[in-house]
Amino acid sequence: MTVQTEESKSSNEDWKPKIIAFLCNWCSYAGADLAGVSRIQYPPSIRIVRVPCSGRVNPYFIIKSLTDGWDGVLISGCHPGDCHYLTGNLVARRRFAILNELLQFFGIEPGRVNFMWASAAEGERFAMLVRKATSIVKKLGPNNKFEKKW
Amino acid sequence: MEKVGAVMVVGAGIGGSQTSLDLADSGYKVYLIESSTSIGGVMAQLDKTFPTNDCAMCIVSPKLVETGRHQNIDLSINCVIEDVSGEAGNFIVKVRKKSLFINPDKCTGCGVCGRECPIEAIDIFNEKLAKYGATSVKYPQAVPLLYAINREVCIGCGICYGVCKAKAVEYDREDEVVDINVGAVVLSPGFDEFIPEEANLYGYGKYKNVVTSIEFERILSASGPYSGRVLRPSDGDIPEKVAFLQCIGSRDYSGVGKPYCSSVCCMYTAKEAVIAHEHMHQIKPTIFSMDVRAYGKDFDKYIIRAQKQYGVQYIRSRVSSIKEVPETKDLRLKYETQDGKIIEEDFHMVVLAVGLNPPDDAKYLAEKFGVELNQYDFAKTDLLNPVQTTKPGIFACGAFSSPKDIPDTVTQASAAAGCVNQLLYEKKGTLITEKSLPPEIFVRGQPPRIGVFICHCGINIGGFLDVPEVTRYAKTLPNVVMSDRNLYTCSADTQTIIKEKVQEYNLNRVIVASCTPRTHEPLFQETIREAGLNRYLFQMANIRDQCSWVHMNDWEAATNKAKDLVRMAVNKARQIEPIERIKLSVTPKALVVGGGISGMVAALNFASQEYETYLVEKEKELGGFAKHIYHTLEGADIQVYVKELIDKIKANKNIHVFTEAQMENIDGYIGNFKSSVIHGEKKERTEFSHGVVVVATGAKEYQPKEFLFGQNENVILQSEFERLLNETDQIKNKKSIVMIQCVGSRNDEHPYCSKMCCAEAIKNALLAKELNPDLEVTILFRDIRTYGFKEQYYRKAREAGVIFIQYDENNPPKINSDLKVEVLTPRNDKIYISTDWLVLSAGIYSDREENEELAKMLKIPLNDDSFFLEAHVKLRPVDFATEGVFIAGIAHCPKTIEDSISQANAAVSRACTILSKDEIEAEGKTARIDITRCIGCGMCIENCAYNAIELVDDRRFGTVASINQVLCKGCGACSGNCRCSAIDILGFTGEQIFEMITGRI
Amino acid sequence: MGIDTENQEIENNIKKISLNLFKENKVDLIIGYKKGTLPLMAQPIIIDKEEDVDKLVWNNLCYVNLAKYLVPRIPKFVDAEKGNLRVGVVSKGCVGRALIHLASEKQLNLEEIKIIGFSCNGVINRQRIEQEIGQKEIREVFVKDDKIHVKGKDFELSFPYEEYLNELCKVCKVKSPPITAELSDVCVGECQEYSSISDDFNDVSDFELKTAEEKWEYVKNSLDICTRCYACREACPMCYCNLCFVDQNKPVWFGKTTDTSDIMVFHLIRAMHMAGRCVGCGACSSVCPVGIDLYLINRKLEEIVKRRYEFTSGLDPKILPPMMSYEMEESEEFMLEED
Amino acid sequence: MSFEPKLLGFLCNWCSYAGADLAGVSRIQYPPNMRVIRVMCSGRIDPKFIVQALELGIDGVYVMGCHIGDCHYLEGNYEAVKKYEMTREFLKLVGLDNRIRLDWVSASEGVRFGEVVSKFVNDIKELGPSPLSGDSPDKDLINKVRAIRLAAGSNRMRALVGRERKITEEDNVYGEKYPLEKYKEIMSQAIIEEYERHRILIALEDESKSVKSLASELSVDPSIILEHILTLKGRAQVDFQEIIKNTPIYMRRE
Repeated sequence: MTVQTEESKSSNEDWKPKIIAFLCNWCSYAGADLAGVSRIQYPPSIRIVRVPCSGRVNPYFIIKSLTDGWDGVLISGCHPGDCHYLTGNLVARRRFAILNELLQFFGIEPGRVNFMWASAAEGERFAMLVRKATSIVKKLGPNNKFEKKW
Repeated sequence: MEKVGAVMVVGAGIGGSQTSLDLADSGYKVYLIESSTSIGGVMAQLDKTFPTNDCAMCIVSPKLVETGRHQNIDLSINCVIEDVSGEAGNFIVKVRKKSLFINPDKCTGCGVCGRECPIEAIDIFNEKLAKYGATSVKYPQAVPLLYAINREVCIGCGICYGVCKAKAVEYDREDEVVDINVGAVVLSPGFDEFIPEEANLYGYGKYKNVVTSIEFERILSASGPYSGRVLRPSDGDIPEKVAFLQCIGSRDYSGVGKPYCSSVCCMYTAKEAVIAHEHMHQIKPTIFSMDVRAYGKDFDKYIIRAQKQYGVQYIRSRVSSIKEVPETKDLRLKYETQDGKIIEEDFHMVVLAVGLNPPDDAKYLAEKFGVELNQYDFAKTDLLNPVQTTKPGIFACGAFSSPKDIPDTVTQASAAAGCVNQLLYEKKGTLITEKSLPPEIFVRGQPPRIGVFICHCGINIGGFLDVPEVTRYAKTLPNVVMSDRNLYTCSADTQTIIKEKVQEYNLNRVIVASCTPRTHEPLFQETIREAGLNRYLFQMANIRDQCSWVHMNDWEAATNKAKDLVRMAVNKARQIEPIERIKLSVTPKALVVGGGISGMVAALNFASQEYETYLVEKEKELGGFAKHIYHTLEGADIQVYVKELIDKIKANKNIHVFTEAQMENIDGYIGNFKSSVIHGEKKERTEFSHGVVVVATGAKEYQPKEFLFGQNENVILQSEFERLLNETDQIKNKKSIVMIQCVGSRNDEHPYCSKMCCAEAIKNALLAKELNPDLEVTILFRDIRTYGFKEQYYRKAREAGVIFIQYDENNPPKINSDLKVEVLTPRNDKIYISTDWLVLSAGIYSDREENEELAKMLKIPLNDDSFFLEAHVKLRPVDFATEGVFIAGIAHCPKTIEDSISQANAAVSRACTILSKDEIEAEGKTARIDITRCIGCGMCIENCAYNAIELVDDRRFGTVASINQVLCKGCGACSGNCRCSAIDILGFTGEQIFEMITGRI
Repeated sequence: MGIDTENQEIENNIKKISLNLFKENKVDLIIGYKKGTLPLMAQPIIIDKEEDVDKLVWNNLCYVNLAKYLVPRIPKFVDAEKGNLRVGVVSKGCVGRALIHLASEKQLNLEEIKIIGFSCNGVINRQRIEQEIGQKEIREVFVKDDKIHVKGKDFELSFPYEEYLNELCKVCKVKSPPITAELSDVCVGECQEYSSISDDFNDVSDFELKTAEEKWEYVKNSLDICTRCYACREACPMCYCNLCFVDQNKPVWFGKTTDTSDIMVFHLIRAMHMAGRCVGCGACSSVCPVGIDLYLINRKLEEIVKRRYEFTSGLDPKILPPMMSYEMEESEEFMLEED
Repeated sequence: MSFEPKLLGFLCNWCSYAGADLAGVSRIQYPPNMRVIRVMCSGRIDPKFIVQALELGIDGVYVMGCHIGDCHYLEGNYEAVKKYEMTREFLKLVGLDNRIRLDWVSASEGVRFGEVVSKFVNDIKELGPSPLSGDSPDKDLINKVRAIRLAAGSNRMRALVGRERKITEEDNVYGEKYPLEKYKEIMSQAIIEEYERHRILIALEDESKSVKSLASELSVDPSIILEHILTLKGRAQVDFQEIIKNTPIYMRRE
């Protein structure tokens, strides 16, 4: 298990949050590529995991990411109606809505886990939202709620 | 002359691409010839598309990428047709492939030359709103992603040669002229929009804030120059009041524009207004239009939603003049409202909905291919087969034959492919080469031996992060036996290096850390397959588009991120398993449900390709809805046509006709359907198997409840009126006829337009006037929707003296017992017209009970107007989400007879992509169920959009879910919700993603 | 009239219905409650002949959700010749809801079930009474005119009935088993048609006023003593997976230790699995050996799906539970948007 | 006391510097206003050097090289001419073009060196002090000259001026001579564009602004400012910040 030493985490201003991003292959992953092609700069805080559809993202991935020491989780899919698999994102939206409420009910700060839509043509929107998510997580500070005592 | 099993498709817009894919999937060699430097045509320029507001790029780029790399499609860009000879079945076409001055085999599309070029040329793709280098790519997601040098603006300074590390720039590269031998040609060069510049119409070209609709499309586009923010070109502010002017260059008899209607401007203008408001809520769009021609499926609902939800305001009037207010650069519009007041109103921006002209090279292509053009310089096509040009063996699809929207273009594209099938079906599969691949090495059970190839991509990666350090780091990861770096991993020579390394280190997993898998994964998968490894033993880490390019000025962070991404890829690679693609047999027979025109055309097309076809018709005889129609507006004789079709079907040995028949049930799936039908008075039962299904069950004519229909025998329907005109001469002694449009359409019960009633009304009015010149004919209408070339008949009717009065939907005309019609005109004064016959233009409606039964059997959905719901409005208009089932005719939505014929041919072509193969390969990365964990709760079934899962009883584990690998698309919506993680998606299994989340050293 | 007379009346009613179910051979066996061997609990019993009918009992200690006995983890009631046996289930409101919800998840076939319904007057919060009495041995418990009387060797205490009910029973809106048009023959006894339920959930909204830190602390402290014995999982009718996510090993998603983070994760995921499925019977809290009360979490589960999707579990087998359905337009207020 | 201009001279080592030495050896007197920087060849002079000198308040800059054909490095002075012409066109935008001069002085022309230097000093005297000299030069002009310096140094201009001679006099990569006037047109168009773009970048340095406020500050038509903003956004040098009452505000990206 990863017990990250104290000082590497908490020195605040230059601390860079580490966010895992689950991007749907057809829209959001393509949007991230377009941000690259148009050289739109955004903070190097996210690590992208490609999934076939936002519908594939199981709550286990999200909660495992939080417990494993990632400081934030970002899930992005196609706008409703654009989904390559017709309804994958609609199924995902309902699951995220319920999961998000439960996470906050248990006391996980709002903004730790973020859900968004980004289409294949919205490179700039993707970069803007990554910037926003990074700044939110930066304000929340390192995610040490799930640190194991032993 | 010997027929050739190859086809040339001229023009690679959405139409050309769809035709090529259909033909290539059906086993023909396709030569796709594109005049510009990238495929995608006008659709690639669009931001969103009506009526679903889908993002155009999201839905078209997967299709373009597929066209770009399809094994049977030989794509050549920047070409000109030089000469054509030969006849149907065997043409020889001389094509000049103009040089791009860049070697397509070497260019990796990295874009360094475009950025360093000192010249700034006008970017035509972005409609002159932006600039790009003399060396440029048409748009960032272009397919093929090749840079080209634009010779007119290039000063020949040689800088691009200097910066190009792939040494792809060759200034002395010659044009290539090649003779291509094909059996048929499909012309799909698209259209060019009307440019109001010459006539300085409405100040375009003079006033900065007057833009055309295609320019506004680029302004709206998120990947456009304004990145999706609606700004005024004069000062970059956000315009609050935006005016849209319809019919610019269309329905124009002054000789400046074109007399026909361009069919699509009403809809794209509504969409642009909606999307503008959606982007910037302060924008209040106002549309100045004559008729609003929203005739297609779900179009009327779109217009109503635009008004209600997005605050779009429609003003029914033509703007007379536009003046620019000098200081603010706003625009003062002068127009007259319906009740006669003259109004001057200032707007911040004006968008001209420009019409569609024939492509600039229409005359050139027509002359080369020997096809005739009609009076408007569009391709002349057969009245009853809109894709057949005047020359046999040469077909036309899309806007080249008449202005049309994307769904109709895609339908016609498949229809053209359907007609080519009929011509060249014997030669199917003769010219395509199956690649010979070495046997796959058995890797299951071996410990993972991973090879990592890190890419410099010239300076695109190497210039912004420490590639050698990442390579060193990769070597230290567990199970990695070899890692090295190369300048361009996707170049041809590096492919051979990869194959050598696979042999040398006997790798069983390969990782490439370079650019995006969306475009390059198939290329590398093919390479490792040629080295004997299963395609899926491959993983990519995107360290360019999602790392080096977006963290250009943070060397250290980019390097660390690249290391993380490579490690995550290695962790996932350890968990990958080889995946076999399931192969499925195909029964080369077809079932057509419904014996109207669509059903008969489809059955005949199947039969002419020697596919055994079963045609099931509910009534006693064939003919369907069109039985009581005599002519079309354009004059084609339907009675003769229907009789011919019926005789041909009866004479054709390949077609088994079942009349008075009802489908008992249809089960099985694509390629392997088993069905039974109850037919004849004696209710006999016949069973048969088939590979595909075409649904052509048609629809019904609306029987009005209003306007005293049924109580007064002088109140008749258009169909009855047409019979009286053609078979009796009662019209001679009639003095006045009144027609009422939109009876039973565009109301709450049927909120859609039935598309054909305006044409029927005008046809009958012209015929009545012809038979009895001094007859008084009055048509009471809400919108006259004679789109496309039908506009000329609307003008003919007015010239013949037919009176058109517009009525408002909230107070429709009233009729009393002695046939006196009272109507309130737009200037709200009441007038009374006495009439001998009151003719009602009744629409088309679909019966839910009848459709529901078939829909259940085939697991296909109905929309809320009870018409069948196709897989995708834009890009798969004749397919259903359930594979192997296709739709044709008015069962899909109300349409004219020629549209139904096109859709029938299109359905056959789509079906042939399945029937032409003796076995089809299912998608590899599908779902897989672990039945020891499954508890049969049915959650996954509800989440699956493709009905690929069903509950079965297992001897040991009780009711468990089971997945039909053929129908499963691998989206994972089922696995996302599965509580006991019983479902996994091959290629994205829980373990693989677990490793990517946690594997941290 | 007093609680005990109510109980008596309910009990007689149950016996009468069960008797003629056997007489008319409508069921092969009946699941109900019988007097518990320990004073503070009633035990489930499965009877298959008329003679045992009078063993059935109803007092306010029947916390077990009898629907649990019909889900496959425990072998189904199958007879060699007769095939699936027809089962009568003594059903208070939440047991009825559980049966209907399990039917919507295709776990049981309502044709084989007879819901012996009655209007439940609540279940005692035995954990609270035990804690307040402390380590003394309880000999006898009975309810008499709105008071719970607890007798031990050398003490006798009484607790006000309304106050010492299960927390969930206090706010219960579905006292008798729900019934819809198609279910009319399935339900015998007293059932009720619920179109939709009105509940202000202000207990949930009060809790949600707290800050994230306070919530985390509160939930952590209340769950910290969990020993991961999974009694709650075994008592819950909705937990019928062959292999629970905590026992899976390819991959081992979450830790099995009693470290705070593992405990929080277990309850978070279990809650996620219960969203739109929990019928609020309180069995999980009643069986917990260390006395954790999941009341607030269960209330939140009902609140989410009620507010967002107008759904309450277990009212109509035809309506799909929330995780199985979706609409094109839904509230997206939680999504990240450009500002 | 009368105005004494401060001048700067770039002298090429082989000819003009030797000419200056000869003037010294032959005791030829000329006004002491010019400070000399020796460079190996007049071709070495980068337009940035000239503009930077003016930016710092120097009243005049003199570039001297060998006569055409004498250049020790054969073509150095050819390049100097092209770069000088570009610099002049840039400076014309702010009216400082008459403060720079280019001349050829061979190693044997000691006398001529004295004459041309004194003539330059007198001409500058007539012109008067540079508006940028003195302790409080006009801030707007400073920014304009700074914009010129950055624009003259940009990749695009260096590419265009660097290849001009080869393409217009010998042949371009296609083996054709590119017509000079057309090339000049492209050059002047590029000069204006890069100048305006760099003025925008400088204007945005201290504070984010809207297109309209930039247009009034730089007195350039707003539609052109918008085009420049979009190109700069494409180069990731400028970015969108927010919208205030229908007017987007743009900020500088480093």
